[in-house]
This record gives sequence, structure tokens and C-alpha cells, in this order.
Amino acid sequence: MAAITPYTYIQCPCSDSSTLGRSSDTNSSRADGADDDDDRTFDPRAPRSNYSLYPLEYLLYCEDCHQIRCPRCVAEEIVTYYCPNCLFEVPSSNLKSEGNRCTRSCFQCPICIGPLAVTSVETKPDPSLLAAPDNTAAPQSGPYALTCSYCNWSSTEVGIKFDKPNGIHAQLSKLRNGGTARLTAKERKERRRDPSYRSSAATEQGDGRSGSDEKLDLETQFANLKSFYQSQLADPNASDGGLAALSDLGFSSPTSLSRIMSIYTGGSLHDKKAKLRVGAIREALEVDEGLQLADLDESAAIAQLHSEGHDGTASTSRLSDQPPNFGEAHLHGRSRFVSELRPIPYLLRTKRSKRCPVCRHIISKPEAKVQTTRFRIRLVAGSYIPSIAIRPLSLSSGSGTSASGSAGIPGALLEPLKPAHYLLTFTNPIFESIKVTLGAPAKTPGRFASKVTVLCPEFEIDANTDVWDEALKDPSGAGELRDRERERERRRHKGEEGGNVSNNNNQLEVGKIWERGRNWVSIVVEVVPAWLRLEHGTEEQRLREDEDLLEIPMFVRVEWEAEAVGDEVGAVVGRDKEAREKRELAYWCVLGLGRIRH
Amino acid sequence: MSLRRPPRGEYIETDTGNKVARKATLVGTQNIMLGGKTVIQPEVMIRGDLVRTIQASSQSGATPNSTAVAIGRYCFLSRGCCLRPPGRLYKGAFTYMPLRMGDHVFVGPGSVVQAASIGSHVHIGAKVVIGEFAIIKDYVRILDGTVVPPNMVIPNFSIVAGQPARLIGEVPEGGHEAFELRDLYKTVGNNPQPAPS
Amino acid sequence: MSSKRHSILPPVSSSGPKPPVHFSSSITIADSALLTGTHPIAIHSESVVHPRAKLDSLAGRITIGRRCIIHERSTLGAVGTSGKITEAAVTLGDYVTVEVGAAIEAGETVIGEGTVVGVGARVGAGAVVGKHCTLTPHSEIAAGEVVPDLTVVYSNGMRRTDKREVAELKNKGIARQIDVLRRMIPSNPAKFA
Amino acid sequence: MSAPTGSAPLPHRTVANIRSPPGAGHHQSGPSTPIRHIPSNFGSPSSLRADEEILIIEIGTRKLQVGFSGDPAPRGCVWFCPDQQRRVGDFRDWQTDYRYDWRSAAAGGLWGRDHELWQYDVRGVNLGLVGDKIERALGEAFTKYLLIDSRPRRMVWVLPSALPIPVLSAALDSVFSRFQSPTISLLSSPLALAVGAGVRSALVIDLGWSETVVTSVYEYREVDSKRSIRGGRMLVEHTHKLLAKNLPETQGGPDGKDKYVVSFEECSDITTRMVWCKPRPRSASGQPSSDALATVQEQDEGELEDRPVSRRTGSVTVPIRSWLSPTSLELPFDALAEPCEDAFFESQYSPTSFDDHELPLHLLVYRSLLQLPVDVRALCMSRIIFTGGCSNVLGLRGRIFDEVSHLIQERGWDPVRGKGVDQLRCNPKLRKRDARQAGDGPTGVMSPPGEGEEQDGVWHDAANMIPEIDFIDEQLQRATDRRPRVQGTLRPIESLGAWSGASLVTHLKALAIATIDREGWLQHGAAGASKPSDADYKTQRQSLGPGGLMRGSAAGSAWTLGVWGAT
Repeated sequence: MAAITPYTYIQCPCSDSSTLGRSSDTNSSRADGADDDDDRTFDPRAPRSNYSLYPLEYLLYCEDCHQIRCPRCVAEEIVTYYCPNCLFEVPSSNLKSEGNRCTRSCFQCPICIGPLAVTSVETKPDPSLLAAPDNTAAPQSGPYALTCSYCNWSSTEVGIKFDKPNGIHAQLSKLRNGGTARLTAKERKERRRDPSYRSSAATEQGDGRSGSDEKLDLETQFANLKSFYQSQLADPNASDGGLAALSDLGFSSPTSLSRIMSIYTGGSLHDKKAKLRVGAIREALEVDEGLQLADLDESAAIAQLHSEGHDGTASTSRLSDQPPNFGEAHLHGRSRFVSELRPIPYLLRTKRSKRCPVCRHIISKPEAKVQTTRFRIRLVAGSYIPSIAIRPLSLSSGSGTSASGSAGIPGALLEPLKPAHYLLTFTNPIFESIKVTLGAPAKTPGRFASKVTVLCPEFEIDANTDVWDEALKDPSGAGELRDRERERERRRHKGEEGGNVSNNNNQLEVGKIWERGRNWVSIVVEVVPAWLRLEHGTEEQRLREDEDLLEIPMFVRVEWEAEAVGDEVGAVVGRDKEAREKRELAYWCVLGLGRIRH
Repeated sequence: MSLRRPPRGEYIETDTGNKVARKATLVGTQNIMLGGKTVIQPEVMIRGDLVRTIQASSQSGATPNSTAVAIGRYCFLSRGCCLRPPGRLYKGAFTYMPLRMGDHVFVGPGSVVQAASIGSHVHIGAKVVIGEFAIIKDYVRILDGTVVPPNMVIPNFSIVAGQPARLIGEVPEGGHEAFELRDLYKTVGNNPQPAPS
Repeated sequence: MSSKRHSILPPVSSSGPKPPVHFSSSITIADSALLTGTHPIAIHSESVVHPRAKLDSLAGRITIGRRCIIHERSTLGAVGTSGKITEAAVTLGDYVTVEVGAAIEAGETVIGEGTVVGVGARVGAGAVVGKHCTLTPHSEIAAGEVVPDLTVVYSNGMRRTDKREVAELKNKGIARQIDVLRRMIPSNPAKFA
Repeated sequence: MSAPTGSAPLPHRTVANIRSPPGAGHHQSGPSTPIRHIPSNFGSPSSLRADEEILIIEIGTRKLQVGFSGDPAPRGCVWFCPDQQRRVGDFRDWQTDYRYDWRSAAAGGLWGRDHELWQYDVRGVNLGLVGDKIERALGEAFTKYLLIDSRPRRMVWVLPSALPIPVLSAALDSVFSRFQSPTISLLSSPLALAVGAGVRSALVIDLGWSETVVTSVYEYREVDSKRSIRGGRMLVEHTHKLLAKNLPETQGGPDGKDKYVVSFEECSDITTRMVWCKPRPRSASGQPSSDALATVQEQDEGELEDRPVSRRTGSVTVPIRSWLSPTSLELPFDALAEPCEDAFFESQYSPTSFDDHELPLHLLVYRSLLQLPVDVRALCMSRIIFTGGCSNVLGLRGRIFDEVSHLIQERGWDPVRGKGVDQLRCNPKLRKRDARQAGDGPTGVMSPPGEGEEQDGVWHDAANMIPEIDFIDEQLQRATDRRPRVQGTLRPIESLGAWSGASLVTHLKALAIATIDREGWLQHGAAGASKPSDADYKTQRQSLGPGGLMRGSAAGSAWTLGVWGAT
């Protein structure tokens, strides 16, 4: 795999297992080394690390607790529900009643999950030519079908057509694959009340599907069972007692196997209502009560499998994209053949605001309307903790601007055992000058230890001036930039002859800053990449994924003086509690430098 | 194929600050609107000649303008990408519809865009294909090699990828600034400035 | 009006020999299309060749059927893996659409009627693509491969069969599209004659 | 904790108001909150306020299903897979140049392990990682499918009863510390399945991923459970064997020393799509039903070879992408039934050659039935529930059913009453003998087919003499003597599935097996568990009696986690 542009991941302090109220977990987390106190080195490759590392832009910051907040440790609140296809804002009340998917006409293709468009079947048009965005330009004449303009799937392939070009969701819920009608929940209830319909209803639910016609579909069986159980309860509304016989569950356990162990103290939410009336209910005995005999003869399906072969079956990924199909009984509503797939109503999406879990302050809050991108509150970590830019010192720097992910350093692999130098540029976003202390292990953890030397582990960065007057005094700023660039050029040339970069004004000497700017400081880190050779006899004969990746864990401690805000929370943050003025932030981060040749 | 730096400057810099490479292919310039400060790199192709032939009142207001491609400010069209208006049958006849693009839109090298509209602060990676009449909202990131199928709608703050495109993530709160293209604008032109570190 | 005044069309290296052409009178070919090669290039009635489309007959004859649309930047007859000269390099049936940046390599390569070669798709040398197929953008057909009629190639090489039976409608649509294009694209067959 | 200060703008305040106050979870929706009766409206989770929505979460080895109590089916299902275990913001799976190198992922015998949440063998399981996986999966499920925010909600977990305590507590740790749910109730899947089928007793055959578990549920009690490692994973392994066998030899290279030639993802996909199970071969008419099992099977093997070929000629092509070079494999359709045979039946070997942990499924089922008390057996055998991922393998359920009924026909149950247990103990010896003198004449238990049923019918009444059942049974008489319960005959029934069952249970406000209070857990955790010295079957029985309420509830909480006992 091609070499990567250098990157930085930050570990949110919240995943320090001590801050989690984990009682029994500590030992295990120590075992895998993902546990990170200052003294122990953090291993980026430990399996748990992937769950605690974040790019800077994913992190928020609580101004009151003066602490980083990651997606894991914020409390979210939903501001808006909307359909990602028609961008319709769904009121939360509808959400309760109509579920988590768009109930208008927004569907995804069950084959390729591209968007489906409503097209007229009579004048079968090519959707890519006719279909309008958002299905608004409905074709003239019915019947209609859902067609995919990417893979050309059409709902007619599973025998589904619609009478109206709108309200597809409602129409679809009444249709089985193959086009046979299906009763909605309400209709079914009405039928149940009216016994004369029973037989007809049963048959109607049965047809259009292989297997016995007796089969209840998932939703019906559930409904029947529920009403059966409820009917069995002496007084369904009496909250206490509940489904009395089921309360046996509370005591069931394979004691016969004597596999009992521990008792958990702590109240059960059912304690108060455990009034036991054993035997108040009997078993379900017939279909109307939800009893469903299994039909184990699947020879028909096997024959179909044989005839249709691999192409006739749906891949597991397709199946997992399918919404639960209440209309089918077998395989608990899971389908197997492509002919059983159904159009996928778009899952709704949400806009969410975020709170600090500790002080409950809102740290991110988007405007409610779907179309707007403004935020009322947006406290991102990037404007509170220094950002780290990495660039190789001896290579020609392409300085990947964040806007274009494609631009980056030319993908050069690191040579094993050959010292390489990287320039770490720390930029201070806040308006006080900060003191940065870096701690990195001399050897990277893992099977292949690369040597790491941070030449200047301790330095100060001047305060940030307002971003805008920087932008305004463009010429000077640009001038400064150009100078720096020329300087770099010069250094680069030096750098090329004979790998190491030692010259007059910028010595590679320990404890010395490489370069300093208005609100940034760049230092040099020297790495000696490990030799990725696998000793034979190890049970693993090959590199694991990313083991050729040179990632150095680095513990960053940022200290600064801030005017005292009279709230405890702020002072408590950091290790030393005595100085109210003093603020401190400490966290692990991972610098990905590049891949090592192997 | 093109020289590093032709003598008279690689770019034509307009008074509104657009930087148009001499090696870019703009067909039907009179139908191409540039908002200013937009960079068009070499070998970019824009089909301004494919104008709407039916002035439908239903679509995008009845203003009978002949704009085929409208591009906002600080857009960056990378080398070799292609912008062309989407076309379809409308009321029995075929017509092209305008392609509208907001501000700070980055179009990666080799990408082909036939969307109906692209919002602001959109990052389109390299070798991306955006199908006809796709609607892309703001702060959307489309990873390299993605194929956005026709008519797809991509809401704000989406990260999409795949063939066909599917939602794979959301742009985090801290990721908005990354869409800003002012700095990138400075790095190209006849006297480019280095990007700030 | 000539779109030249209204366009920035940097000159392209029109290197290579000028191929003999057999154009139907009713075709539309942009003046900035590129035709090179030594073998004949035949374009039948009402087909449209967009600007900057490249037809290269070095490796053999190129035949384009009726009412085909060759979009900009597509290459027909690009000398593919097999650099050998063949009798017919590329043959397009009627109603074939070759979208932006698609490449069809030379060497007895055949594209069936009504097939759409999607944006940036590649058809390898000697491949035979059936009728009314759809090659979605960026899909690749290996050299020498035979793709049956009505095949849809999508999502990195997955295959399925198009069951919509919309062939004739698509053709109608293409016809209408051509009606518009021939008004928009100033045709200059003479330049290539 | 400090309340929101005035610094926050108004809109924020409004939101703040609908928020429950800090840590409200514990106080406001405490244990005693009565659950409002939910109107039977199917599409909807409930018309309840957020804090009253109860989440049903079924956690399996490979996937996690979530939804709201009262729904007929889960809203979403999250599979555990590698790309879910990447760092946030790592989209490499979607980069065009990136190909998931399954070989390096599979290194060290980890083939497919990154698709599993846990292993039942807790040695070497990274418990913290289990917690992380569950947390992330739940997070995804909440955001993507349930569309709920992090307001406190009660949860009901449906778990396999074999889940080891350490894993369970790791999961609880992670969820309690990351999500604000005030309580988590636990429910074992066999019980949920029984409820979901509308029966009080059942024989639940869970054809799961890591193992197959046969659990006998009697009157909503798990009275017995037997397990065999023959599960989905083994099936996929065998599918891989099949593919590897049919693929050309991998030419040297680093792949030479690889155990696997095809990626797990592809194998499991092919397994789900294409693998099927042959019906039980009819034994030749002349065959005396009492013949030793081994011989019968060998005979059938012979038939298996030739018969189907005549029936199912033709072959299927299976595309293989993850091999050295993408190719497509031509396989006879019958070959696709082999993995099933090898993984679940292995009929070619004599029953004695299996350890208890690797019994073929039909033997497993038969044995679990055999060792049940007759009346329990009578009920269970006519309420057989198939579940688990492998129950989707076409024909497998029918095959197992036929095999079992064949076994019963052959051997029946021990006619002598009360010897059921002895029968089981001496059974292996018995069968060894069979195996040795395979073929020569009837051995073992002679019992004409069908006899078993009647006997059961008879004995069921006798069952009243078994003391423990006494109480329940008399209770049952009241409710059920109107119609006799079906019993004694083998009968498969369809369950809605564990998730839906749990949804019913919760919706109907029945007891869960255990309900763990958040604060309690965070304080004590697993350590806080007191020894179950006092808790024994007696107390359980009494608690059912009238007035046993407090003791009952105590026992209830005491017994609850017993199901998930592990050493």
C-alpha cells in the first residue's frame, strides 16, 4: 500500500480506564496495554487503541471543565430528524408512529443501494434520462415501478408495481414480492374481530409464497401472540403481576446443572409487582393464538437454489441492508434469494447537539433546520489545543494542505535502520502563550521497535493573535511565509547531500527549537525505523496490517496561565490542583510518520 | 505533457481573481459563470455549450438565462477534471439543465461532474464521477474514486464513498475549516505562494 | 456562429497521420474532435462526436454505427495491451453511447447496439460487449472478454442482467438527445475529410 | 455537578429543560417506575417518552440486534467486522487503492476472529476490547437505526445462557459507564424463544455461530442444556476446506505457508448463500430399523454418493475474489452440501468416536431428550424450536429432525421407568458394543417404532409423582385441562426469535431474569456479588408460593445471573 501522508491521532483522556467507573475491567485493560497513565507507554497498536484515538477535528472541548471531549464522552441530543433523500424534516411524533425510515417515496436499491426513482412502467423510460431528482417529476401514466438508475434494477423484477407515483411507502407495505396483496396491521385486526373473514385472511396471507399456506407472517404472529398473552392475563391493565406465569422467568436457571454462581444485589425494577399467579395462562394452541408449526420441508427452496445458483442469491451485505420484512415468516423475516429482496426505505438521519457529560454545558449545537449548516455553539478542540503538523525534513516537502487530501508528500518509504528526521510544527490556537512538554518512548512499542528521539521535548509557543488580522495583514504574512519557504528550500538542498541536516543557523542539536513563528514552533524528531524482519519460529509468519507503519506514541502536556475563572471544575483539571491560574492539559497522541520499507 | 512554466504564465488571471490555465478547455465560455477567485487548472474541461434548450418554469425559476455552468468563489478545479451540465428528457423532449456550484468547491483531478447542483464547501476527490442531476449539499466530502449515481441527493456534512456512493460517515464539528480553499487559491497561479504550514 | 470565438480551446498536438474518413452526411462532429491514424474511420448516419473525443485508427479500422454518441475525452482505438494491428480495431453498433473519458482499446473490439459505456469505463482489446449492456462508470472489461447482451456491469465488476426491456425507449431517448446536440455542437466534417 | 450557567444562550436552555437533570437516570426512572401499558400499535416502538422506551438488545457472537420493546422485529442489526474496529476517521476501506489484506488479518489463526464479538473461552479474550466493541456497535445502532440520543433508557439484553460471567461483566461495565441506562435486565435467549413461540416448554436447538446448544425449557425454566462445538464457525471452516480442495494449488510465495487460501468474508458469504443440507437418506426397505446406528449410516453414505447425482445433475459457479487471482469456481451442486454433512453430522464415523463436546447434532438432540424426565421430554419433544444462524441453512432443520426421529424410532426411550439417567450413563458403552458388532443382528434397545410416543403419553400422568413438578402441574390443570397439551410426538414449531420474544416479555411486563441497577453495578460490579450459599432450589420453589413475594423477589435477583454462571 502506498505511503501515507503523516497524520496525528489524539487519545481522549476519557478512555483512560481510571476515569471510567469500570470496576472489574482494570486488570484486563492493563493486560492489553491500552491503559495509559503517564508512566506507562501507550501502544497505538494495541487492539483497544483504535477505540480511543481520534483525529483532532473529531474532538470537542468543554470550556468549563477545560477538558477534551470525544464522541465517546459527550452526551448527545437529537435536534432534527430528516430523510437524507427528500430532506424532509420528520417530526419526532411521526418517528414514534412510523419508525426510523422515510415513509414517503424515498428508497434505495436492494442490489446496489443506489437511489431508486419512480418511473412509469407502461412507457418504460430509462430512469437515467427521465427520472427527476426527488421523484417529483412523476411519469404520466401508471402503473409505476421503482427503478435504479445505476444498476438498472427495477421493482418489476420482484413483481412489484404501484398504482400511484407517490406515497410509495404506503403502497409497498401492502404488497408482497410477486405483487400479492398483504394485510396491514389495522386491516388484520379488523379481520380478527370478524370471524367470517378469518379463513379468507389466512389464505390471503399464505399465498404468493412457497411453503404451507398456513404460515403467519412475522408481524401477524407477533400480533396474535401478543393479543393471546394479553387475553390470558386476568387484568391486562394491572401493571403488577404482569404476565404472571412469565414471572417464573425470574427464577429460572438450569439449577439441575448446578451452574449457579453469584448473586447481584440491587433492586429489580419488577420487585414491586412480582405478584405470582402461576398458571394464569396456558400455551398458545392455534394459529390465531400465535402458535406456528414449523414447516421443515425446504426442498422447494433447495430446488430454487439449484436452479438459480449463486447469482440468484443475495450477498450477506445486501441482506444486512434489508429492512426487517414483516411480510415474511420463514427465516424470521430474512430473505435469501434476490427475488425476495425489497426496496429499502431510506433510514432517517439526525442533527445532534452535544453536551459535556460532566458539567452538562452544551459544547456543540447545530441550527435545527436541515438546510442550514450554521452552528449556534461549536467548541472544537482545534481552537484550544495545539495542532501538530508533520513533514519530513530531508524529503521535498509538499505540505499537504488540508483542503486537498490528494496533495501530500511524495510517497517515499522509510528505509529500515536509516535515521530519518521529521519536522513537527506545533501551532498554538489560544491567546495565551503555552508551554509544551513532550514525552515519547525511546522505542516504539510492538514487535518492531523503532528508535525515537525528540530533539527538543520542552518549549514555549507564543500566543495566537486574532486569526483575522493575520488574514488582513496578508502581504506581510505572505512575505514571512515566502521567507520561511526559501529557508526551507535551502535546508532541503543541504538535506539531500548526506541524509543528516546539520548546518550553521539550524543545528540539529538537542534541546534546540528548529524554527519559531508567530504562534508556532517546529522541532525535529529523529527516528531510526525498525527492520521489519520476522524471526522464523514465531507463529505469525507475516506482518499484521499496518505493522510496517511507523507510529510514535507521544505524551503531550500543555500548560498555560489563564485569568482565573471562578469555577472549580477548571482548576481541578490537570494534575496539580493548587494553582488556580495555571491550566494544564495532558494527553497521548500518535504521530503517523510513514511506512517502513519491507 | 505541458511545460512546467510557459514563458507568458501558465494562467490567465482575470480581474475578479479567477486563475484560468491556458491549457484548460472551456467550450461555450459565454455560458460559463465564474464567481471569482476560482482556479481552473490545465486540462480541465467545461462544457458551457450544452445549454438548456427548454426554458421550463418548473426548474430553478423561470429566469430565461443561458447559463450552462455557474461556479461560485474560491472553487478549485484540479487538472483534468470535467464539468458538464446534466441532460434528460423533459416533457418528451431532451434538454440540458444548468450545473450550479457554490463556493469553496474542490474538484479533484480527473473527476467528471454532471450534478444539477453542488453546494458550498464541498470536497470532491480524485477520479470521482458525479452522475447526472445529483444534488450535493454543503460540507460534503466525496472520497477518491467514488461514483455518485444519477439523481442521488447528498445532505449536508456527509462523507460518501463507494460505487455507487453510500454514506460512510459524517463531517465532524472540527472538520469544517478543512473545506476552506482560500489558502489553496494562493498556492497556484503565475506567482504561487507556498501553503502555510 | 462558430463556437471557437466563444471558447478557450488550446491547440492540441494533432500529431500523426490524417486518417481516411467515411462520414455519413447526417453526422455531427465537433471541430475539435481528434481523428488520427492510418486506417479508415467510418461514422454512420446521425452519430455525434463531441469535442475532444479521440478516434485513433492506427491499429485498424474504426466503425461507428448509426446514432451513436461519442462524448468528450473518450478514446476509441487506443492501442491497448495487444499493440497489434487488426482489420477492425473498434466497431460500434447503432445507438451506442460512449461517455466522458471512456476508453475502448483497439483490436477487434466490438460494442453491441444500444450499449452504454459509462464515464471513465475501459473496454479491453478484443472484448466483445453485447447489445444493450450498461457499463457503469469506471467499470472495466478485460481484454478479450465476452459480455452477453443486456448485462449490467456495476460496483467494481459485479454483473447482472437488465430486465427492464427498455431498449427501444432508450433508443428513442438517444434520438431526441441527438436532435438537440446537432443544434448545439457546430459540426465541421469538412475539416477531417 | 454545576447546572448550566447563564452563559448559555436561550435555545440551549430550552433544550436543557427537556433534558433530564444530571444523572437523572438513577433517580427518576428508578426500579419502581411502572411501565405504562403500550397500545398494540405495531409499527411503533411505543408512544412513550424517551425515558420510558425500553431497548431490547440481542447480543450474539457475530451480530447485535436492537429495537424497542413492543416491536415485532428489531429495528437494526449490526455485524461485528474489521472495518468497524478501525480508528474513527479511518476510511481506508473505501479508498480505491486499498484492498483489505485478509491474509495479514488472518495471521496467527485469527481467521474470522475479527468478525466475532467474543469467544466463549475467556482465556485470551481481551475483555476490555469486548466492551469497546459492544459500545461502538451500540453507538452505531443507536445513531443509525434507533435514532435515539444518549438520554437514559432502560435496556433488556437477550443473551445466550452460556455467556461467561467475565465477558458479561465486561459488557456491562462498558455499557453502564458509557450509556446512561439506569437498569439493564438480562433475559436468556431460550426463554425468549419459548415465549416467542407461545409455549411454556420447548426444546430449543440453537444452531449458533461458535457452538450448537440444545436447551430444554420446562415451564419457562431452563432445565437442561447440552452443547457441541459444531456450529456456524465450523461450517464455514468446512466450506473453506471445500473451496481450498477445489482451487488449484497455490503456487508457493508467502501464501504457501498460509493455512487459508480464501478470505473469511468470502467463505462465510458463500456459506450463507450456497451451502445446503441433504435430506436424510431413506434407509433401504430391507433394513431392520433396529440395526446398529453405525451400519445404517455407512449404508446411507453409500446411497448419498450415488442417489443425488442422478437427481441433481449440473453444477454452480461460485466467484472467488479473495484468492490469489480473482477466479470463479465450478462446483457440483451436491458438493455444496458436503460442508454441512461434515460440520454437523459426520455420519461416516461411529457415534462413539465423538467427544461429548463435539457430538453430531442429531445425537446431541437425542441425548438431551433422552436424559430429560419423561414428562418434561414429552412436552419438549413436541415443541422443538430451531434458531440460530445455521437454521437458515436450507434443509438442515429438516435433516436434524428426521435424524432424531429416526434415532427415536430405532431406540425409543428406556422402557423401564426411572432408569432414564442410567440409560444415559451406560449409553456410550452400549453403543460401543453396537459399533463393534456392527451389522450382525439387532443390539441395544429393541422397541417398535411409535411405541415411544404412547409410552410418553402414559408416563406423563405418572409425572405427577415427581415432587418438583407437582405445584406447577396442578396450577396448569386449571388453565389447560380444557384442551390437552400436545405431547409425546416430535413436532417442530416456529418461534418469532429471541429478540421478538424478549420484546413480548418486556412489553407484557414480565420479569426478566436479572435486573441490574446502574449505581449498584458501578459501585460493586461483579465483585459486589454475594455468594449464593443460601440460594438453592428450595427457596426458588417456595418463592413461587403465595406470600413468597419478598423472598421470591430476593431469590429472583439472586437466581438471575445464575444462568450466566461460569467458573
